[in-house]
Amino acid sequence: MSTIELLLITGVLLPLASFVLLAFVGSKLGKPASGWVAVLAMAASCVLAMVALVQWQGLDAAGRAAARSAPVLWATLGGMPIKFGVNLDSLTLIMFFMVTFVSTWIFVFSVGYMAGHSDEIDGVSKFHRFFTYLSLFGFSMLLLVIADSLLLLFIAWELVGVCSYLLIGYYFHKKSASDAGIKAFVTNRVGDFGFIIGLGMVVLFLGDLSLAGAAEKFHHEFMAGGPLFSRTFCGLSLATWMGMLLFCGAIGKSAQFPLHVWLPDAMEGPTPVSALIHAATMVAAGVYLTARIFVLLTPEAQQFVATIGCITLTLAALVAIVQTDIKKVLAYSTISQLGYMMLGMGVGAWIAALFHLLAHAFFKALMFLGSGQVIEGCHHEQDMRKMGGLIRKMPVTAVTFLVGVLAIAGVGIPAVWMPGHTPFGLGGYFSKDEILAVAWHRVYGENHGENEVAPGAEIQNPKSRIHNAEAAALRPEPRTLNPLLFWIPVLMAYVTPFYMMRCWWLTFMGKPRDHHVHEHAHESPLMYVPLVVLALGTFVSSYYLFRPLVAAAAPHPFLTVSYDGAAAEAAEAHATMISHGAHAALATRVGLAFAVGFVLAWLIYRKGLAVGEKLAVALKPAYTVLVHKFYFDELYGFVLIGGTMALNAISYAFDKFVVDGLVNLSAFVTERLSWFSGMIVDQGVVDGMVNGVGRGTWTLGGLVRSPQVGRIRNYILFAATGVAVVVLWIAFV
Amino acid sequence: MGSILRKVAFPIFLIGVAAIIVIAWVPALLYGTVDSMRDDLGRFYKWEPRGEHATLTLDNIRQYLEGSIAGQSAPAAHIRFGRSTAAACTYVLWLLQFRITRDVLAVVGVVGFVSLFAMFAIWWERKVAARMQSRLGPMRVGGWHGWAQSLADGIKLLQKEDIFIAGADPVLFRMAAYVAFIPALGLFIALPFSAAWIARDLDVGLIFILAMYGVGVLGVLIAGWASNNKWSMFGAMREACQMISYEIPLGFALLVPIMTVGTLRLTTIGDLQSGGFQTWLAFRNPFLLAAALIFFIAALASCKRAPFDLPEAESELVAGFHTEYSGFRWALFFFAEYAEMFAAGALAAILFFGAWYSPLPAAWGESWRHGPLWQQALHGVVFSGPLWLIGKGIFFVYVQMWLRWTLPRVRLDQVMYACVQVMLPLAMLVLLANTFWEWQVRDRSVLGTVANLVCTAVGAAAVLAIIGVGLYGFINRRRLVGTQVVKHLPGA
Amino acid sequence: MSGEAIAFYMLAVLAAGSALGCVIATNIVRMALCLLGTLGAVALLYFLMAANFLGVIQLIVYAGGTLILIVFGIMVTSRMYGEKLKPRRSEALIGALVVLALFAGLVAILWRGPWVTVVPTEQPNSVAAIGQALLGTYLVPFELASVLLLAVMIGAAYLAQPAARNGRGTEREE
Amino acid sequence: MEHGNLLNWLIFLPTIAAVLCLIVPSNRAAKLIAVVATGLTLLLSLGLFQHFAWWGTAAGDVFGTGYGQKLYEVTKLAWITLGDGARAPKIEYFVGADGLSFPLILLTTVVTFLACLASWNIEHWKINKGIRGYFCLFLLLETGMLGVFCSLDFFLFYIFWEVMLLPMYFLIGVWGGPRKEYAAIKFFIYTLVGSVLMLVVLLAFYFYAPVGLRTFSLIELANNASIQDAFKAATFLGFRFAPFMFVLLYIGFAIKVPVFPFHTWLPDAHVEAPTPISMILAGILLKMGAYGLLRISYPILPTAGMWASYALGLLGLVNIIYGALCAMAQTDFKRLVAYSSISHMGYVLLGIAIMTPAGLQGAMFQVMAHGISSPMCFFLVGVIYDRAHHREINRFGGLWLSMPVYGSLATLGFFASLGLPGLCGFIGEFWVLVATFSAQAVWPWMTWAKPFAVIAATGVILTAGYILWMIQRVYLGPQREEYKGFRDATTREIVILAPFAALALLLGILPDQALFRFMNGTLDQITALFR
Amino acid sequence: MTIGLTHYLILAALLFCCGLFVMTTKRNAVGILIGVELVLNAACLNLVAFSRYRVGTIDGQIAALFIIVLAAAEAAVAIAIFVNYYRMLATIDADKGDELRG
Repeated sequence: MSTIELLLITGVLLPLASFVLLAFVGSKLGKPASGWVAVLAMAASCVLAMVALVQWQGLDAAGRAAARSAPVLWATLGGMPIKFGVNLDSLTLIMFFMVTFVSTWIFVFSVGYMAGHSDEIDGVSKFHRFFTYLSLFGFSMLLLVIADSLLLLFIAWELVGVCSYLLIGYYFHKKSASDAGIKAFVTNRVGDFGFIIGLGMVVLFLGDLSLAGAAEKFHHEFMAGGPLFSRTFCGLSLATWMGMLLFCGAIGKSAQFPLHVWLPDAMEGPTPVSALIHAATMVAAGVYLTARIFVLLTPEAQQFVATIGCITLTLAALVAIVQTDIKKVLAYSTISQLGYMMLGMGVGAWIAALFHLLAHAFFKALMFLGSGQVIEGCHHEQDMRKMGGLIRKMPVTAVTFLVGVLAIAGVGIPAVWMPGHTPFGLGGYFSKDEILAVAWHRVYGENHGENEVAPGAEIQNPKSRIHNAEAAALRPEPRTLNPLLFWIPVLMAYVTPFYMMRCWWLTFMGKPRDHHVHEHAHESPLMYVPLVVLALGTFVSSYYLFRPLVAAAAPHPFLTVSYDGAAAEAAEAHATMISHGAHAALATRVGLAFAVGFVLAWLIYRKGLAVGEKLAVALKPAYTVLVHKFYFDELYGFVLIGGTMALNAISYAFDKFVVDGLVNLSAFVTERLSWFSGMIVDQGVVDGMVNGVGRGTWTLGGLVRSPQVGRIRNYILFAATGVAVVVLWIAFV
Repeated sequence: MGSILRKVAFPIFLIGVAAIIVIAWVPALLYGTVDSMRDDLGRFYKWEPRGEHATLTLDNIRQYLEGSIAGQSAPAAHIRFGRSTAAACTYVLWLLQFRITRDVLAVVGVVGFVSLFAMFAIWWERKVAARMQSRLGPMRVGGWHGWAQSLADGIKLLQKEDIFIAGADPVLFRMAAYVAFIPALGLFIALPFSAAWIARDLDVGLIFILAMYGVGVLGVLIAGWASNNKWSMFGAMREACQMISYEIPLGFALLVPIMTVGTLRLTTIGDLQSGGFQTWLAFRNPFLLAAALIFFIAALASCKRAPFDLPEAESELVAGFHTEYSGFRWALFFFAEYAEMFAAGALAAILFFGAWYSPLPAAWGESWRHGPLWQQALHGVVFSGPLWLIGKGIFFVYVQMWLRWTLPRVRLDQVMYACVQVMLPLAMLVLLANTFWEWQVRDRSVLGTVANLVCTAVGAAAVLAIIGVGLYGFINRRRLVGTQVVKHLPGA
Repeated sequence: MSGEAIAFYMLAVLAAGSALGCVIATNIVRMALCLLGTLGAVALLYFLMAANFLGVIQLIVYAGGTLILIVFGIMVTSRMYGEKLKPRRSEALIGALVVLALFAGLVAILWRGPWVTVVPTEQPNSVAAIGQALLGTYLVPFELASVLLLAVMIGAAYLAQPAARNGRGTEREE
Repeated sequence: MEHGNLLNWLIFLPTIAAVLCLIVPSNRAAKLIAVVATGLTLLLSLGLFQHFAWWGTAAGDVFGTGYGQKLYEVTKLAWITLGDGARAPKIEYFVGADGLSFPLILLTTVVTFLACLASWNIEHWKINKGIRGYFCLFLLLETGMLGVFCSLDFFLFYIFWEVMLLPMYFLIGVWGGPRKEYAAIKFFIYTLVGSVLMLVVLLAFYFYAPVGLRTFSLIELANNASIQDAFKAATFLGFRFAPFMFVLLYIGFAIKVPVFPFHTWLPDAHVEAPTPISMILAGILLKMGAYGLLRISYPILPTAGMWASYALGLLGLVNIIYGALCAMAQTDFKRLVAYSSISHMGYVLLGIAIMTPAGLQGAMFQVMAHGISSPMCFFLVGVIYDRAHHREINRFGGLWLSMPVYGSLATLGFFASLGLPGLCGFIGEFWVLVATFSAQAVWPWMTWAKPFAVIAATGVILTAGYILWMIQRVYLGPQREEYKGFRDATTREIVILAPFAALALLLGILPDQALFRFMNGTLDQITALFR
Repeated sequence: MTIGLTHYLILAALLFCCGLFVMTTKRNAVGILIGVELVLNAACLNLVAFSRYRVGTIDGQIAALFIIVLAAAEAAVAIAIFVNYYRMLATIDADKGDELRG
C-alpha cells in the first residue's frame, strides 16, 4: 500500500473512529465536546487529504500508476472474485479534499448552530447523536469517493443514504421530518432498484465489478461486438440499457427528474445537514457516479443523461422563482445546478461537469450555512417574507452570502471581451460556461473554432492522438444533439441569477418586514468564521486551481474514443474544445445573463413584496403550477403511494380471506366431514351394526363374566389354576 | 454384689485391658503363622496336598515349629519356638487351621467385643457427657471413675422384669429386639480388624456392611409398630425415613474411595493405606476428604445419633421406638446402637483413615515382622494391627459423642432437607469431581502430589489441633472443671 | 455330608419355613417379618452359590429397601386392631388345592428332568465381572433400569402426595 | 470422513439438560440449567471451527473433492437393520457436519442461547406456569433442531424433524398469546402434512433404489450413480418419479419455509408464540425448509429441480413481493415482522431455484442473515411488548426518545432486515438478485431469470417502505404520554441484542471471512451435482 | 449327595407356590405384594441356580439383579397406589376395589 493510499484510508477511517467513539460514549461527552470530537476527526482527515494531494502533485505519471496497489479480495460471487481497493486518481484526491474541507468547516459551523437547535426535547442526547451521524456520513462519503468497485461504491452509496435518512429525520418528533426522511430513503431506493439491475447486467455481461475492469471488458465487448451491443431491448442496445440503469442510481441520489421530489423536503433536516449532504457532497455523488461510469455510457445513454439533466434544471429553476422559504430556494437551486452537471455529463463535458460540482460544493455550502446563520439569528424563522434588511444586523453573513450568489449566477467577464487578458470570473462562471460551450459544440458541430487550447488543460499525450486517428477511421457518422439541450439551459442561465438575487435581496436588503424577527437578529463568530473561509474558498475554487486537477483525471481517451465517434468528440472536447469560437458564441448569448437576472430581481423586489405579489396574481395559472411544484408530490402521492397502499390492502385481504380462508375452510370441511362420518355414518350405520353385535356379545358376556368379580385375588387364582393345569399336563401326561 | 465388685473391679479392668491387647494381636499372629506354614510347606518341602483346604497334621506343625523338617534349604520359620512351647502350640495351631474353628472364634470374639465395647461406650458416653457439663458422671462403681458402672447396669438389666405390654403384638414385640441386634452383629462378620483378623473376608464386604445397616432398621420399625404406642410408632417411622434417606448419600460417599481403589474388599482397601499418614485415602485428594466428611455425617444420621436422633427424641417422643421396652431387650437395642456406632467409626477408619495402620509407614517395621516374637508384638502395636483400628474406631465414636453433647437436635424436616437437598447433591458432586480427578489426574503428577500434600497437611493440622486441645484440657483440667468437683476426683 | 450341604439344608429350611410362615401368618407385619426370613435365607443361598454380589444386593435392596417400604406401607394402611381380613375358607381351600397341585407338578418335572449341568467354577473376581457385564453387554438394560427407577420415583411421589387427588397443585409453591 | 463425538454431544447435551430441568426443585435452577446447557452447546459448537477455519489452506483440503466426501465429526452407527445379512440395508445413526450444515448448527446454537436468555423473565409473562416444563421443552426443541441439521440419514432426519415439531407445538400452545390454541394447531397440522409427504418420499427413495443399494444415507442417495439412474428412469403412479417426489418434498419443505400459499401458519404462530419462541421459529425453524431443499431435494433430484425451476422461482418471487406487500398492510408489530420473514425467505427460494453457485451462496447467506436479523427483530418487538403489553403499531410513537439505546439497536436491527449495505441482509439479497439476473450465463434456457430479477428487485423498495414506515410510526414522531416512563433496554436485553447486532455487522462487512468461506466449498459441490 | 441344581429348583418351586398361595388368599393388598415378592425371589433363585449349574456364566445373576431392582420399583409404585387406595376407600382390603368389574 502506497503512502497516498494509506493517507486516504486513514482519512476514511478517522470519521469512522469518531462515529464509534460518539456512538458509545457520545452521551457522556456531552454538548460541546462530542461536536469537537467529530470536528477534530474530520479536520485530521482534511489535513491528510491535503498531504496526499500535495504528494500526488509531486508524482509523475509512472509514479502515480505505481502508487496504486492491487485491490484485496472481499468475497466471491459465484466464481467471480469481488475485490476492493482505492481508486487512486486525481479526481478521487480532489473530491476527497473537497469533501473533507467542506465537511470540516460545516462541522465547525454545526457546533455553534446545533447548540441552539438540538434541545427541543433532550438536548444533550440529541446533540451528540447529530455528530455521530455526521461522522458516519463523513466516513461513508469518503468511502464512496475512494471506492474502486461498483459494489463498494454501492455500499457507500447506501450508507450515505441512510445517514441522510437519519439526519433528515433528526427532528424525528416532527412528523414532517420523519416523513421527509422516509421519502428521501424510499425515493433513493427506487433509483437503487435500477442501479442494482444495472449491477446485475454488469455482472452478467462484463463479469467484473471493479470500475477499471468493467471498463476494460466493456471495451472488449464493443470491439468483439458481444451480446451487450448486438442484442437490443425495446430498440436500445443492452449496453445502453446498462448505462441507463446504472444512471438510475444517480437520478435518485442527485435528485434528478423524476426522483427530485425528496430533496426539497429534505430541508426538514438541520441546516448544516442541508449544506453538507444535500448541497455539497451527497447529492453530488450522483454526478460523481456518472463520472465514474462515464466510460460505460453509450451515446444513447449519454443523451438520456443529458435529457434528464436538462429537464431537471428547468423544472427546478422555475419552481425556485416562487419559493418563499429560504432553504427551499436553495434546495431548488441545488437541484437545478445538479441538472446542469448532469447535462454536462450527458453532453460529454466530463471535466466541466465535475468542475462545476466542486465549485458548486463550495458556494452552495456557503449559502446554506449563510441561511443557517440567518435562521439561527431570526429564531428559526425561515420565511423570507418576514425578513429583510438583515444586512445591518449580520453584515458578514450578507456579504459572504452575496459571494455565493455571484458565484452561482456565474459572474465573470467572458474571455472574448477581454482578449489577451487572463479570464476573470468566479468558479461558477467558468464551469457553467464550459458546460454550455460543450453543449453548443455538440449541437452545432465543429464549425466553431480553431483549436485554441484553453489555459490549464493538459496536453493529451501523443498516443491518444494515434488512438484518435485510429478511431476516426472507425467513426460512424457524427451524431448531433437536439438543440433544445443547448437552448433551454441557456434560458435557465437567465433565471438562475434572478431567483438567487431575489432570495438575497428579500433577505438582507430592503426594509425589515417583521420587527420582531429583525430586533433579535444577530450573528456569532463560531458560525461566521466558516462562512468567511468558504467564501474565500469560493474565490479559490476557480478555473485555475480545480479544473486542471479534474482534467488530469479524465478517463483514458481510448475508452471513450474507440467505441463511438461522437463520444470521441466529447472526449476531445473537454480537453481541447473550449475553443474561442464556442465561447465567443456563448458570450453573446449568456455573457450578461447574470446582470439581466440581477437587475430584474432588483426591479421587482427592491421595494418589498408588493410587486411580486401583483405579478403572481397576474400570472395566476403559471404561479399556481409553480407553487405546487408541477404537482409531482400530488401525482406520486396519489399514484404510487396510493397504489402501493391499495395493493397492500388487496394482498393482505387476499392473504387473510382467500389463502387463510382456504386453509380454514379445508379445516372446516374436514371437521364437518368427520362429523358426518362420525355422527351419521359411524354412529348410525356402522355403529348400529356394531351395536347389534355388541349387544349380542354383551348378553353372551353376561353369562361368562360371573367369574370375573373384580377381585384381583380371584384373577390370580385363575391364572394359577391355568398354570397348574399346564404344569400337571407336562408332568403327568 | 456392689461391694464385691468394688474390690475386684480394678484388677478386672486391668486384666481386661491386657486381654484386649493380647487378643488384638495374638490371633492375627497365629492365623498368619498357620497360613504361612502352609505356604512354606508347600513351597519348600514339596508337601502334598497343597492348597488352602489341605489339612496339616500335628506332626507337620511340630516339625515346622521346631525347624526340624527334612531338607536343608528350609528357611527359618517365622517364629522359632523351643521344643516344649512348640508342643503346646502345635495343638492350638492345628485347631486354628480349620475354618470352623476360626468361625467359632470369630463369633465369640465379635459377640464378646460388641458387648464389651457397648458397656465401655455407655460408661464412656456418660463420662463424656458429664465432663462436657462440668460434672463427674459415674464415680462410684468399680472405684476408678466408676469404670464398672456399665457392668453393674448390665447385671441390673438382666435381673429386671421383662415387661410386656398388654396391647402389643406378642411375637413381633419380642422379635424386634433381635431383628435390630442381629444385623448389628452380622456387620462385624465382614469388618476387618486387621488384614488377617476378620471373620469372612468378603469380596463385597463394604456393601455387606451397608446392607446390614439397612436391615437393622427393620427391627426398629417392627419394634415401633409392635409396641402399639403412638410415640413408638412415630419414632419408628422417623427412623425408617431417616435411615433410608441417609443411606443414599452414605452410599455415594462410599463410592468415592471405592472408585479410587477399585475394589469392594475391605482388606484390600486397608492394605492400600499402609504407607503412612500421607497415603491415607482421605488425604489423597480433596474430594476424598470431602467424601469422608459426608460419610461421617451420613453415618451419624444412620446411627440415629445427635443431632439426628429424631427417632428417640426424648423431648417429643418419650424415647421413641424403645419406649415400651425394658430389661434385656432394651439393652439389646443399645448394644446394637453402640455396635453400629463403632462400625461406622471403624468403617471411616478403614475407608479413609489408614485402616489398621499407624501414621508411620508400615514398611519401616518390615524387619520386625519377621523378628522374634516380641518384635512382632511390638510391630502389631506400633505399626499396624487391630489395636490401631479399634483405637481409631473409638476415636470416631468419641467424636460422635462429642457432637451429641455439643449440637442441638434438629427438626425432622430439617433432617430430611439436609439429606435430600444438601447432602445428596453434595455427595453427587463430590463423586463426579472425584471421577474426573481419577480420570485425569495421575498419582505422581504435580497436581496429584500437591493435592495429596495439602490434604495431608490439613489432616495433620486437625490431628495436632485435637491433640493440642486435649493436652491443654488435660493440663488445665482443674481450672476448667472447677474446684468443687476437683475435690471429689480420686487422688485429689 | 459336606459343609455346603449342611448350609444349604439349614438355609432351605429357613427359607421354606419363613415362606410357610408367610402363608400361615394372619398378621400382616408378621408376614413381613417372615418375608425378611426368606429374603435373608435366599441371600445367604446366593452366597452359597458364590454369587456374593447378588446376595449383598438382595440384602441391601430387598431387605434394606423394599421390605422397609412394605412395612412402611403397612404402617400407613393397617391398624393393629383393625378389621381382620381373612379369606373365606372355601377360597383358601381352592387356593391350597391349586397351589399344591402346581407344586406337585413342578416337583415331578424337576425331579424327573435330566439336568445337564456344568461343574461350578469359581469366578475369581465376580464383582468386577458383573460390573463389566453391566456396563458392557447389559448397558442398555442397565440404563433403562435407571430410567425406570427415575420414572418410578417421580410416579410414586406423584401418586402419594396428598394434593394429587384434585388434579392440580403439581407446581411446588416456592 | 472424520469421526468424532462433538455432534453427538451437541445434539444430546440439551436432552440431558431437559431431563435435569424436570428434576431440579426450583424454577430458578431450571432456568439456570437451560442457560448453562444452551451456553455449553454454543461453546461446543464453536469447536467445529477447528475443521472449518482454514486460513491459508486450500479449499479442497477442507471440503474434499466432492459432495459428501469430506464430513466432519461423523458418527455412523447401525441403528435398525432391515433384513438379514451383513450387507442388509440399515437405518443408521449418521450425523456429520459439512459446509452446508456447519453455519446452520452455529446459528442454531447462537439463537437458541440468546432465546434462552430472552426467556429469563418468564416469571413476568402472562402465562408463567410450568416454567420447568417450558425449559425442558425448549431444550428438547434444541435437540430436534440440531439433530435435523446434523443428521445425514434420511430416516434420522425425519425423526428429528418430528422431534422438533412436538415441543414447538406445546411451546406455542401453552405459553402463547390469546389465540394460541388456534395457532398451535394450525402450525402442527400444517407441518404434519409436510412431514407426511416427506415420509412418502422417504419410503419411495428406499424402495425405488435398486435392490442391494437401498439406503437412507443422504450422501449415498445423491452420489450413487446407479441409484440416480434408477430414480431418473422410474415412474410413480404413472408420473415420472423424480418430479413427483420433488413436488412432494417441496411441499413438505415449503410449508416450513414457508412458501406462498403455504405460509398462513406463520403469522399466526409468530404472533401467538412467546418472544423467545418467535425468535427460534423465525431464526431456525424457517431455515430448516431451505436446508431440507439444499440437503435432500436438490442433491438427490437435480433433474427435477431443473424441471421445476420456473415454478419455484415464481413462488420465490411471489413470496418476496407478496410478503412485502402484506407486511406493509399490518398494524400488528409482530405480524409485520412475520410477513417480512416471508418476504425475506423469498430471496432464499429464488436463489435456490436458479441453481447456480452464486444463487446458492446468496440463498445460504440470506438464510444466515435472516437467521440473525429476524430473531433480533422479534426480540425487539418483544422488548416493547413487555413494557406496553400491546403491539399495535399505530398506538406507538416516539419510543426512541424514551428509550435511546433500545431505539438505536432497533434501528440497526431493522436496517439489517431492510438490507442496508454493511449489514448482513444486504449481501444475501444482492447475491441472489445479481445471481438471478446472471443465471442465464450458467443455464442458457433460463430466459425468465432476468425479468424475475427485475421484479424481485422491486422488493428492495417495498422492504424499505414498510420498514421505514414502521420505524416512523413506532420509534419516531412525538413522544406519547403513556410511553414516557418506559425503561430503556435493560442489561439483559442489551446482552441479547448486542451479539445479534455484532453478527449482523460482521456478516455485512466481512461476508467472506465470516461465512462464505465456510460453506462455499460444499455449495459448489452441490451445484456440481446439477451438471 | 452333593447339592445340585435340583435342590435349588425345588426350593424355588416351594417358594413360588407359597408366594402364589399368599397372593391368592391374602385380602390385604400389601399381603398380595408380599406374595409377589416371594414369587420374584423364587424366580431369582432359579436364575442364579441355572446360571451357576447350567450355564456357568454370570448372566443369570445379572438378570436376577435386574429383577431385584425392578421389584424395588414395583414395590414403590405399589405402595404409593395402596396409600391412595387406602385414602379413597378407607380400607386396604383388595376385594373392595372391584368397582371396575365387568
